[in-house]
Amino acid sequence: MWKWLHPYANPEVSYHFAGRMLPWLSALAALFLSIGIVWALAFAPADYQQGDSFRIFYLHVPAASLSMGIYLGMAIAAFTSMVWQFKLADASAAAMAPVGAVFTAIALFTGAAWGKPMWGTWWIWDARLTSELILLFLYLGVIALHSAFEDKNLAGKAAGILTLVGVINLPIIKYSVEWWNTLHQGSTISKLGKPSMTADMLWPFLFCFIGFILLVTLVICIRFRSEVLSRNSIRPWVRTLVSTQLAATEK
Amino acid sequence: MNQPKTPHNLSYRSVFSLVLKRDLTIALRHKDDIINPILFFIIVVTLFPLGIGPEAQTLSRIAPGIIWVAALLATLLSLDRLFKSDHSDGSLEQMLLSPQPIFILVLAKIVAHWIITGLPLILIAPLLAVLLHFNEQSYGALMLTLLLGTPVLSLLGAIGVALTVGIKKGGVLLSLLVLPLYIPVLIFATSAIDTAALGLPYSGQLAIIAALFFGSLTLAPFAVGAALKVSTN
Amino acid sequence: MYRNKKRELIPLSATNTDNVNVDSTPIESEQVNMPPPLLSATNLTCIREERLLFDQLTIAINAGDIVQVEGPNGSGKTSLLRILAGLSQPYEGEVLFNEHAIATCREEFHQHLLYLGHLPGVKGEMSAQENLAFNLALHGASDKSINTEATLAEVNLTGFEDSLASHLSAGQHRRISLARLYQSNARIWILDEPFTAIDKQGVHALEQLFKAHIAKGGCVVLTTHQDLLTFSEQQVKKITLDYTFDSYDE
Amino acid sequence: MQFDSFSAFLDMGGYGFYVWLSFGVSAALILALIVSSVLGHKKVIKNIAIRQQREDKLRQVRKQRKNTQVDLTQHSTKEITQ
Repeated sequence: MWKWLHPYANPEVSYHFAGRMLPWLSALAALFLSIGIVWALAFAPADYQQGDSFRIFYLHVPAASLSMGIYLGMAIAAFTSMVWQFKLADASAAAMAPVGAVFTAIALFTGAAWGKPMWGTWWIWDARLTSELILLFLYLGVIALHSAFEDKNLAGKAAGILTLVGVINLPIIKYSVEWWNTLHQGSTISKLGKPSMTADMLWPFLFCFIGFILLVTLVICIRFRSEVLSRNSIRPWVRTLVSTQLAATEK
Repeated sequence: MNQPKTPHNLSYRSVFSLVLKRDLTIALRHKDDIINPILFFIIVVTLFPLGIGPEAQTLSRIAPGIIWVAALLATLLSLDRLFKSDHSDGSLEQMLLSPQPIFILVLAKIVAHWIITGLPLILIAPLLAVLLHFNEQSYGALMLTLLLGTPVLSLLGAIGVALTVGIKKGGVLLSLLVLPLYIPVLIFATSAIDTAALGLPYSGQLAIIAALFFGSLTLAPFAVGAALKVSTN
Repeated sequence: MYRNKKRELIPLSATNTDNVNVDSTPIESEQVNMPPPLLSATNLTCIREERLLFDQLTIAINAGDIVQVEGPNGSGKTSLLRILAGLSQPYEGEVLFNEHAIATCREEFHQHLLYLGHLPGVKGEMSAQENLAFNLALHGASDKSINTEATLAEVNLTGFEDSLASHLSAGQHRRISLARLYQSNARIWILDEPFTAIDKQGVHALEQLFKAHIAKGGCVVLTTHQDLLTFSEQQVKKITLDYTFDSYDE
Repeated sequence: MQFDSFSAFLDMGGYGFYVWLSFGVSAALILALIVSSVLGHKKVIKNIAIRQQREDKLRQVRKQRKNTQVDLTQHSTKEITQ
């Protein structure tokens, strides 16, 4: 079952594989994001209710879904590393955490900036914003735990346990926050929802979304490479790689 | 020893009571550990009226939140003791090396923690509720939510301590790891109390807290065991 | 995932070959038809804080062996003992008890294991007697059959049975934990610096205890800064660890 | 193009501040993430190189000692590495 994965289970192979992906990913991410963002800002129609403030949607929604998606990815990596003792999975989970945290922060900030003209206040205890905030805490916990351990292998294991506990809790937290929100807010405030999307809104949205996914993959690849190097620093391939790279930069 | 006596194997129940008894004995001889979190709980609760104002109506409106948040913080404060001293004097590794299942050992320690901190909180909470002009209809809900909710706090908190016990400056980190996990308990417990104040049935919220309790009771000991293995590594 | 792959140590460059160094002397079984080793380890590799402590270490410890782990500070002696006891996981390789991986038979292995680390595992809030009784009970001894008072007398703690451990000295704490050796049914003793803070007579008594233990078919693995005095050179098997600066390849 | 002029584009129908703030802050955060990731990679490589040099030095010192026939007792090894 895992046979096809086997060559990539080798740190050296996957390091170089991720390295080869970098130019492609950066080119595609730049392409999709520039098309998507220009389209979203200048060409997409304004929402009939929210006017041009709706353009924040093209940032907020991809960031919010990616923040959840990356956490899920981290949990899958943690699970893989725990069950199959697959060490590279730890490296990829460690690479994902800061990226996820940044996108959660973006989702929070754009949510607040979108809320200000809509609700007249920067912060409102809206269900989605609140769960994003809690998700940010979960990310920060994972990152802090990673940096608290000196041994990267132990750090990976500990953060993996925390991620799994977090991923079990996440739906419960989300559900409880939503429930709490309906209980306390009533219907006076319109939530940040998806207004009816027309086709000319959908296309720029898709471009932005795919662009962000490519961007996230790119940054994760960069960080994954650093994680692999530092976890394998005593291996000959890393040593030769480091000395050739340094020689190249010195010239 | 050529034919080694097979060591007398303890039943789960006797292992459980052995560890429970030990932890309770230690706590009783080191009374600060029991008294400090309770004092903290009382002081935090008394600070609120001073900060907000003594109006009975405002206080009784926010009383459930105050008591529950103070209970969360008091539990958090006491969590460190769960594994810290055992880790620093080596008895934790002796427990992990014993031929007993880890989840029983862990569960016994968590139950001991709850008896030492959770139970006194429950006993003292109604008195503090009086200070906050608690709605008379919601005392029952307060007691029930605390009774079901504080074990969840001990169980989830144990995961956090187990992860941070090997780290030198684990205190602040612990709150970052544990507090987000406490949110659902806080939400459902305070809402149950609020609902009770309106004279409405709150069995729905109680059922959810009970579900959280059973969920964490079955899963937390395993997570704690795994985390302790990492921490003692 | 790499578990069954054959690995080799590739030194960084040819100039280093004379320094390649985990100087491990695998312990050979003396007779041809020996029973399987009581405790063995295959291809152990330990990496701590991105430093290679030892690598490809293969050890077999038989009933009746006393093994001393030697090496300078920081060379991984404690790490090796902790890995053998199952407290730490090696980066690669595995530890076998009666030819079964210890992870697969944890409870059975722990019934036959007595590990004493740097820390005595003694609670200051309990008396010497309570500490000993708890430790014995936890490790599977039945309460009634054991006279804790007599056991404490063996380690010269008569008169201190009821004193809280917090009032006792570090050496006395160590004695409380060592007292378990006198009541142990475990065949494998793994002791990290057991003689620390123990006086001459105590050391002598412990060595006699080790002799009795190995004569009964047990084994002892220990680290110590002083040599074992009453054992001859041939009796004590040695594992020597040294610093290594080598790279490691999977 | 949804806007008549560049100033209308900047104004975003009165929501300019919020829209540009969101896009600006997001761009800054993402840029910071990319820069820190790339710098982090370089730092990892540099750290490994530094360690390698240190270890090479230690190895040389050791070799010299061996060549000059100084016994590598436990004590002297300790000195070298510390």
